[in-house]
Amino acid sequence: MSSAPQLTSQSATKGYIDCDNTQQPTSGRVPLVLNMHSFGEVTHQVCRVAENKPPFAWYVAFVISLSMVGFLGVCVTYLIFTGVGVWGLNNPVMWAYDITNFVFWVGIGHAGTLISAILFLFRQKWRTGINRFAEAMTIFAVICAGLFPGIHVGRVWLAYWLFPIPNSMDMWPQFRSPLLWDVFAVGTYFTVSTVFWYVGMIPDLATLRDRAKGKFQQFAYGLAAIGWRGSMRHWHRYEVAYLLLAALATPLVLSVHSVVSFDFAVSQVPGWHTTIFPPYFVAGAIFSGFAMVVSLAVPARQLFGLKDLITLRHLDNMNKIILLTGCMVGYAYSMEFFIAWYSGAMYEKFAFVNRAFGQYWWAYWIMVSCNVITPQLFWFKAVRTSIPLMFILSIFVNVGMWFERFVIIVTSLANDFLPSSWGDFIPTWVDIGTMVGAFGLFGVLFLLFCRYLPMIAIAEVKSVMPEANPHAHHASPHTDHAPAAEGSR
Amino acid sequence: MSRFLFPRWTNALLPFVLIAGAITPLYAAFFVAYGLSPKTLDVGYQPVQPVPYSHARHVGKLGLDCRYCHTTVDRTAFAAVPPTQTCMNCHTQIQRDSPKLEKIRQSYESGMPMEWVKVHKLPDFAYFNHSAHVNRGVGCVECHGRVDQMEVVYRFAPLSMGWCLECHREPLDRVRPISQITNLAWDQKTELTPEERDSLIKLYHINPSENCSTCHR
Amino acid sequence: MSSVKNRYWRSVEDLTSSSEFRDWMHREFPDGASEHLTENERRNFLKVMGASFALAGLGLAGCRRWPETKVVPAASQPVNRIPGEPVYYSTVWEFSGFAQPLLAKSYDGRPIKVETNPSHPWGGAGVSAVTQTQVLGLYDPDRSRTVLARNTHSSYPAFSEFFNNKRAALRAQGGKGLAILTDFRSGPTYADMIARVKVAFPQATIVAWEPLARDNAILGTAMAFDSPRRVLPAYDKARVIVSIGDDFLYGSPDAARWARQWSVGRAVDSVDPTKQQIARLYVIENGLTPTGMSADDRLAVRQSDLGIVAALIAQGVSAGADSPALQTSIAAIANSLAAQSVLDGRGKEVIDALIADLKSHHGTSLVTAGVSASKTTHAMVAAINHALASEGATLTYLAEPIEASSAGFAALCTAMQAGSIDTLMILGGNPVYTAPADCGFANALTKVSTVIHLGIYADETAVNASCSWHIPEAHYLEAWGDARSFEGTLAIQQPLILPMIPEGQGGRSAIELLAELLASDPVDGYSIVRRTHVGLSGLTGPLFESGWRSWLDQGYIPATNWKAMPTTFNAASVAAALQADQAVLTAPSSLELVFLRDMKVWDGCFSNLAWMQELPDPVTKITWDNAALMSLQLAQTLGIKRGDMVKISSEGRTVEAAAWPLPGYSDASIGLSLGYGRTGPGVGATARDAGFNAYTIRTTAHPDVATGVSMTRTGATYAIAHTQDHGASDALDPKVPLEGIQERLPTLIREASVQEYRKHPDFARHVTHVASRLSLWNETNLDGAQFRWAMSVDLGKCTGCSACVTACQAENNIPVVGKDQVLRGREMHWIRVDRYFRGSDAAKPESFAIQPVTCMHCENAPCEQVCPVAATVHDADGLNTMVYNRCIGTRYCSNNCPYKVRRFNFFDYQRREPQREEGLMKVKPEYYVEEGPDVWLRMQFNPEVTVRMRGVMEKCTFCTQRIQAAKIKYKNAWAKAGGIDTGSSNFSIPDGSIETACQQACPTGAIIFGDLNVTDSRVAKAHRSGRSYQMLEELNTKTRVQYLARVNNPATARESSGGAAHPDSHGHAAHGHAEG
Amino acid sequence: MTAAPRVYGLLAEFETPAQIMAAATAVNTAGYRFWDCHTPFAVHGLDKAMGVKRTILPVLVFGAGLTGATIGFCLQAFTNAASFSIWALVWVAGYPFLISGKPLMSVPAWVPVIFELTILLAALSAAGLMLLLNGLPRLSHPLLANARFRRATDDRFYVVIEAKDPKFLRSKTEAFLKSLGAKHIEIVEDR
Repeated sequence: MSSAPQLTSQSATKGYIDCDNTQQPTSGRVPLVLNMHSFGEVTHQVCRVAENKPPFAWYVAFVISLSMVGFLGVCVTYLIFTGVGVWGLNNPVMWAYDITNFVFWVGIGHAGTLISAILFLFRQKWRTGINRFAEAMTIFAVICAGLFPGIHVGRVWLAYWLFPIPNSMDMWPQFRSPLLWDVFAVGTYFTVSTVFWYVGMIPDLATLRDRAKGKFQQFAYGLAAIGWRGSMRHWHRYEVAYLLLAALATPLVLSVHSVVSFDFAVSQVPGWHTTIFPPYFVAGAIFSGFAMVVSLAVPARQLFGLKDLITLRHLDNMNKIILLTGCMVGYAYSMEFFIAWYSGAMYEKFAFVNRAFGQYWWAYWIMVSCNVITPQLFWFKAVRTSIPLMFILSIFVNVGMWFERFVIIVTSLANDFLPSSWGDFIPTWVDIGTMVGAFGLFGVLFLLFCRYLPMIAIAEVKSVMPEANPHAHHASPHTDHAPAAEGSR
Repeated sequence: MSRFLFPRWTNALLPFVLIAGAITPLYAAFFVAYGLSPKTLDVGYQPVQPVPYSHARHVGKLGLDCRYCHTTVDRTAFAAVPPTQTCMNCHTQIQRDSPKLEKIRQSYESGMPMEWVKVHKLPDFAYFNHSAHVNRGVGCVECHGRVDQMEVVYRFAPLSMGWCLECHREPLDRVRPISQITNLAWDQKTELTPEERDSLIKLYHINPSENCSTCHR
Repeated sequence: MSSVKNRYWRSVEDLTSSSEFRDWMHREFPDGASEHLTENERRNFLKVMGASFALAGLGLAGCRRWPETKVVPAASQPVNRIPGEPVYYSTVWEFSGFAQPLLAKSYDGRPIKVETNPSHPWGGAGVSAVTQTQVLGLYDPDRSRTVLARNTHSSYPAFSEFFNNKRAALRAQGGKGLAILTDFRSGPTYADMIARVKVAFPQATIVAWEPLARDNAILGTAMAFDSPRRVLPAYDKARVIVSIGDDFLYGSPDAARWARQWSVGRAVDSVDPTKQQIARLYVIENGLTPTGMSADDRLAVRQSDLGIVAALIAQGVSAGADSPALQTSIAAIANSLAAQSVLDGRGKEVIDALIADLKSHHGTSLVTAGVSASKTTHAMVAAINHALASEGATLTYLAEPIEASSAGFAALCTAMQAGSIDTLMILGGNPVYTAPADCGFANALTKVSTVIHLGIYADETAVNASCSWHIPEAHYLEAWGDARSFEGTLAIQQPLILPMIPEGQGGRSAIELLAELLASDPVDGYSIVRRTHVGLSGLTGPLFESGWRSWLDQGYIPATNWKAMPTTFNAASVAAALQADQAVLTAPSSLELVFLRDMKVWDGCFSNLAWMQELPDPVTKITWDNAALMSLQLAQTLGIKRGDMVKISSEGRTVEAAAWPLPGYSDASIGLSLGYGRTGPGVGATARDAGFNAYTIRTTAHPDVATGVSMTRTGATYAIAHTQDHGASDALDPKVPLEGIQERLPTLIREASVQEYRKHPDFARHVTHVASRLSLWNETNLDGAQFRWAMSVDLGKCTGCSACVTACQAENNIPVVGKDQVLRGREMHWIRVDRYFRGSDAAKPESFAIQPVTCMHCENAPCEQVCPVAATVHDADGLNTMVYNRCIGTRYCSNNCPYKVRRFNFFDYQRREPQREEGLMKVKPEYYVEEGPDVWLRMQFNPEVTVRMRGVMEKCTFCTQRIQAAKIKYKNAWAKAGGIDTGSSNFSIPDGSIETACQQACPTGAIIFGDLNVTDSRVAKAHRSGRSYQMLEELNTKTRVQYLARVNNPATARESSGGAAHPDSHGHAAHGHAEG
Repeated sequence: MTAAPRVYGLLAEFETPAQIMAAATAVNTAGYRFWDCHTPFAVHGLDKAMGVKRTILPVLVFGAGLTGATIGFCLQAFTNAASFSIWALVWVAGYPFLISGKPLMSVPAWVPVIFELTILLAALSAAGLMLLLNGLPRLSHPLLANARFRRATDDRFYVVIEAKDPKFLRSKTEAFLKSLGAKHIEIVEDR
């Protein structure tokens, strides 16, 4: 451990005080794995989560989440059997919680692929500690997101008309519609994210397979690992494919929320019809996505004893990104106002003034305080490295980002062109139930993931450990033989 | 303790599993495209009618014109199903005691209408107008087939939207002079040259619409 | 060939007379009509009913391999019937004694819609909303369907038996103790029957009474002349119209007719611009009415002060110049202390201008008083009109056939209380609910041993414990009769369908019941009516038959209108009356309660008609309730907010109602409409609990306005479902939404004074800045189309009466959603009438704006682009089509519609009954399995229009079914005539032969529909007008619906004059032209 | 070819990345062709040391992306702008909708779908072709039956020389591997 900085001696798995590895050491590399000295320990640390009985808290969380899913089932069944009127929607507010939740979850679904793909391309090694479950979070969030456009349509049973399937009516989707772009963008995003996630997980599934004790586990993990043997010839293509996937996922991740923002930007509703939306939405998505990662990572590392792998440095880095994207979002908010004023367009101007001072002023100011004001605390390192504070702030950001979507959708629709048709939106219990239920669905999926799948990219973490360097000038203390292998380059 | 190991034959099985996986979406599309099509489901529907009225005999052998019974076909949207009265125009003279006509006679005497089983049914949201077609050179046979050869009437055409559009997009092969509208045996493809058919299209100003509002209101 | 000119409705007379027709009708309703209809049979009813394919419109259920369906042709085809083709019949509906000439449209035996009868001298002026709605009344599932004996089911034979005995007893006493209480009926057949009753029962008491009568007008004219007169105004001839509390554009049975007349004088483009101005309308009223909103100058004063205003005007125009007595008594009122405080500065200015106008328009001015204005006001108005030489020029006096009725009714009540009435026949009406509170009618009823009630509904009167018999009444579309319109023209009321009520359960008309009373032959309405007309016409045999045929064909009997009745103005009588009433007229100001006439439910008799309940009030935009209307200032003083329950007390009686502050109200006046607040047994599901019952506080002495009332908050609140004014409350800064509205109003609704208009005839085109229309692409999609359908809406003619809304509802199978859904903002009307108040002071709006809004059929429709499944696309003729069966319900189109005219089926509204209560869980389990609301209601459906299921968007289609019908009709005719060989390369549709439902119903002709490709079509001309503009033109939606800007003719200056305030500053160079 | 047909190959275990690197270089230099390294993670540079040629995967993925773009364009052009028929499971024709006054060929509006299909096909082919080229999935493999080999996904590094290699001679190869410093060597049976 040549480069370990001023570490405390406490083991993160036992104590509550985190090792501070956030300082850039004057020499050497930043340790991204603490208190572990061998590959085997990393393997064990991650796999034991899946192999042992989960902590009690897991069961509590699971039961709560499951009952929320049950309620979601009730709400959705009621919705589908009765009609979307069970939501508080009306003319003019034809979209409200449904699309708010959709955009919210799509936004959450951005951090995973972003961490995986963009940080991978930028060679940010700290991604390895968090990418796996950030990706999982992405997929589950996209599932939650996909639920809403699916159930929000008036005739769910005909939603397959959104796909260009040859049919006896000779009818096709209408490809000028941003909603159809959504179908393709979110569908592609979900598919590619899942593929990316799964491809990344294959070696780790093989690890689980090889460690599995029970026959069923051996079968199940064996099936999932599709016979991965760690062959270097496979690794070669694997790495190329992974790089390609990262390179493809990067524009994809930027495109998805751009396309989601087109749902609004392409329309002519004042407050929606804005060219700033694509970058603004992407920044917001990253913002909320990272906040969600923090919200999940903080309890997860605590619960499953992964503090040595998800270290304060990881969290600190994420908080910095939250701060950065929070500022971008704040810039976007002010820019919207400026452009609305500068445009001189009556309806546009009104839409924004009305957001801040009209009937939904409270939603607007919740949004501003949660998304712009409170994240400013992350300028302070003490806040960035304080587990409770960052947890609270990340929850704030999630709340704020939900309200951002609510503000954009509902305030714009409620007061658009003709004052005669102004309206307001009052949610019903089904609205709230569906929203809460989606969180439950997310929770169930995430808890199952934590329980049964490798939460941390074992192989990748190993590859960023100092021991993984075949050209290192030090010998591993665990090897009695140190061939001075010369690198080819 | 022995481990679970996949047997060797699973390796041979896998390609098939993968191919099946790849085909599934294609199959689903095929299922929607063909399996759910009226072409598959509805063509050939041949319900039993309360009275064994034979179009083959009345139209094919006796040469009744379609419009003798379906009187409103060239005037209104609906080709009216004839009232019992129409049957009795002849059957008070002919086959007065045929047991097959018992129900007709009952209806005539009681005034209670006959309940025929519908063969050609469009969904309620599709508004087809017979008069607009028969006055513009689209013969009965195009949609109803050779009714003059049907002992019991069956569904000849799918009557699906795609099928309607086929003709609306390419009417050339389906027009005929109005004089031959009800002549089911007359085939415009053998009787007329494409040029002649084209001139018919001009004559009737046939400009079949693909507008939604043409059929859906 | 215009459809309205061409009489293609036919008489059914020849059919009805034949036994064949009778037989056919019975076959049409197998085991119905003559027997009973059980619940299950009713479900099958329609199936069998639909001879041929009549129900093509029902349900969107589309699945393959249909369940087996039956085709049921009629056993023998009736003459003139083509299955699936509508037939029109002329008929009339009598509304409070005034015949409304109609053409009823029948589909396979089901009347589904009424239009005005354009060939009738009193027709051709659209159809008001309430008249349209009577069709729904025919199929009202809450209609009384059985004879009730003491509120238990009985049968008509049982009643006949009882009646036979009763008749004998009554005859023996010469009719002593018999009283007949009827509503107003104008027909000679009815008069004839009453005359026969008087002969047979000489001592019988016969009272014609309705709660909403015109007593004041009758008594007032009786003062001014020697006998009561009916004032027949000619608004079209007047250049200056002064309405003293007269809501003539909306608030009377014949409002459509008056509105049409008024609109003639407002036709700004058809008068010579160099000489004439449009007619000027002054309105002085206590509340706010469509007439007030259409006024050029309007004043709000208390209803009780209208007499003072009339006196001021009378004084100003020197009424009674030749009668010092009259002058003195007028002056006494006009100069009284009370008169000093009636008018504020602006009020004086308006009255002065008004007087000056009247003075300079002798013979071309018209002053009218509202039905609720006091009789002395009516007398003064007669004096004013006399002074202005209006008679014969702008108004005609006719004989008044209806007597003032409230005294008669009070006397009847007294007689009942005294026990001198033994048998009471109530023919129509619901006096238990509508009688003045001081009459104690329900109590009086207990003193009558036999009460026979004939009514459409088993209402409060029918189920009253004292009511011996209730007979279901035949609907006007079910029964023969005759009636006179306002000016006297006589028309036959021709039924289109046999009574829905089985014969053994009643289904009788009033004349039939009177015939039963007389036990005379004949007893069927058809024969009775014919007998009358044989007598009236003096014709017999074939001559009569041909006359009868033509009367039915054209829908009226020619030359039966009343002739003008010359008058002698009796100044002395007026002077005496004024003197007598001076104290009342000049009573010190106090809080008053005005009993408003609601044109949706009238006296309450239409309150079970769901279309009416759901129709937003033209002024308040309230649905499903009434409310205590008051000025903002009054509400503020008393600490009352919108929706607060208030208790209004007068003379010891109270009513609780929800408060609704309304801009434009006069400050010491509360308005509460009658006809609501029906609760308890005998009230249909739709009417039940709707609003607040003002009858509880209405007395014989004060039927129109109660003064000296008090109002307090009860502390409770009430949710009122209204369709406008959402989304501006709860703002952090209330000024933001309010100023936002005021800022955009001038661009949405453009208007100018007539002077400005003459100076800048194209002012409407230069209100908004429209960026250069350089498109990113070639907008050639719609080039080369044979038709370019378009609509023009003249804001200068629209009164906001909402007839279009109901007509559209009837034509297009638009569901009623219920109060709960309206509260949630989910009303389904395809056309709505927007109402705005303009001005900086919310309490005292300077002017009002009314704007009907429906789908604009934008050429660059924003909705189309965002639909992912192409459920809304354009057709070549420029219609923005909405394909319900393709719609999956993403609702994106509605979000992207700047005009918010799309309506979404949040629930299966056609299957779900309208619900009053809030609460989403109120979905009954049956909802999931049952076919829907009562099959009766579904019989009203227009089979030409798809009935939409839940989850799909819908909107105005420009009545595409009518366009298609016309296209097919004209193209068939052209093709049959030889196609291209006819010499014309293609068929054409004459301008005016397609009318949309809203256009057809519009009383003032504000809506014009047609083809822009025809350069001289009315719509093309309208679009070329300088007044024509597109709403939200700056969005480059290229709307096919354009508005004609309103041109006002105010006498007094307003603070701002709206959109065209500064036409000069809008140079052509800086702004793109609206139309290239 | 003296090896028994039931022998799959020889398994040599190493403990560190550096050791396997050296071993791989040596095996490659020795001219073996059917051999492989198995590591718990991708050891940087090991593929080079083994003499693995650069995969053609990127080229294939590029092709797939282009296909996706083409499909995206043609799909939209056909369904929304064309009215001729093609056979796609059944005979279908496009439907030239009149939308918002826009031209039938609204290419700018098609960009998102073209883009998404490009990414979708490229990504799916990247993953799918990678697995295909790797001969995966392959659930049954002699090495997976080897108990010792299970640490290949944990913390050990293996060189496996297959029996079918022409240079494979059990004793000689075993000795060779031993000389490379293998901690453990054993025969892998081909079950």
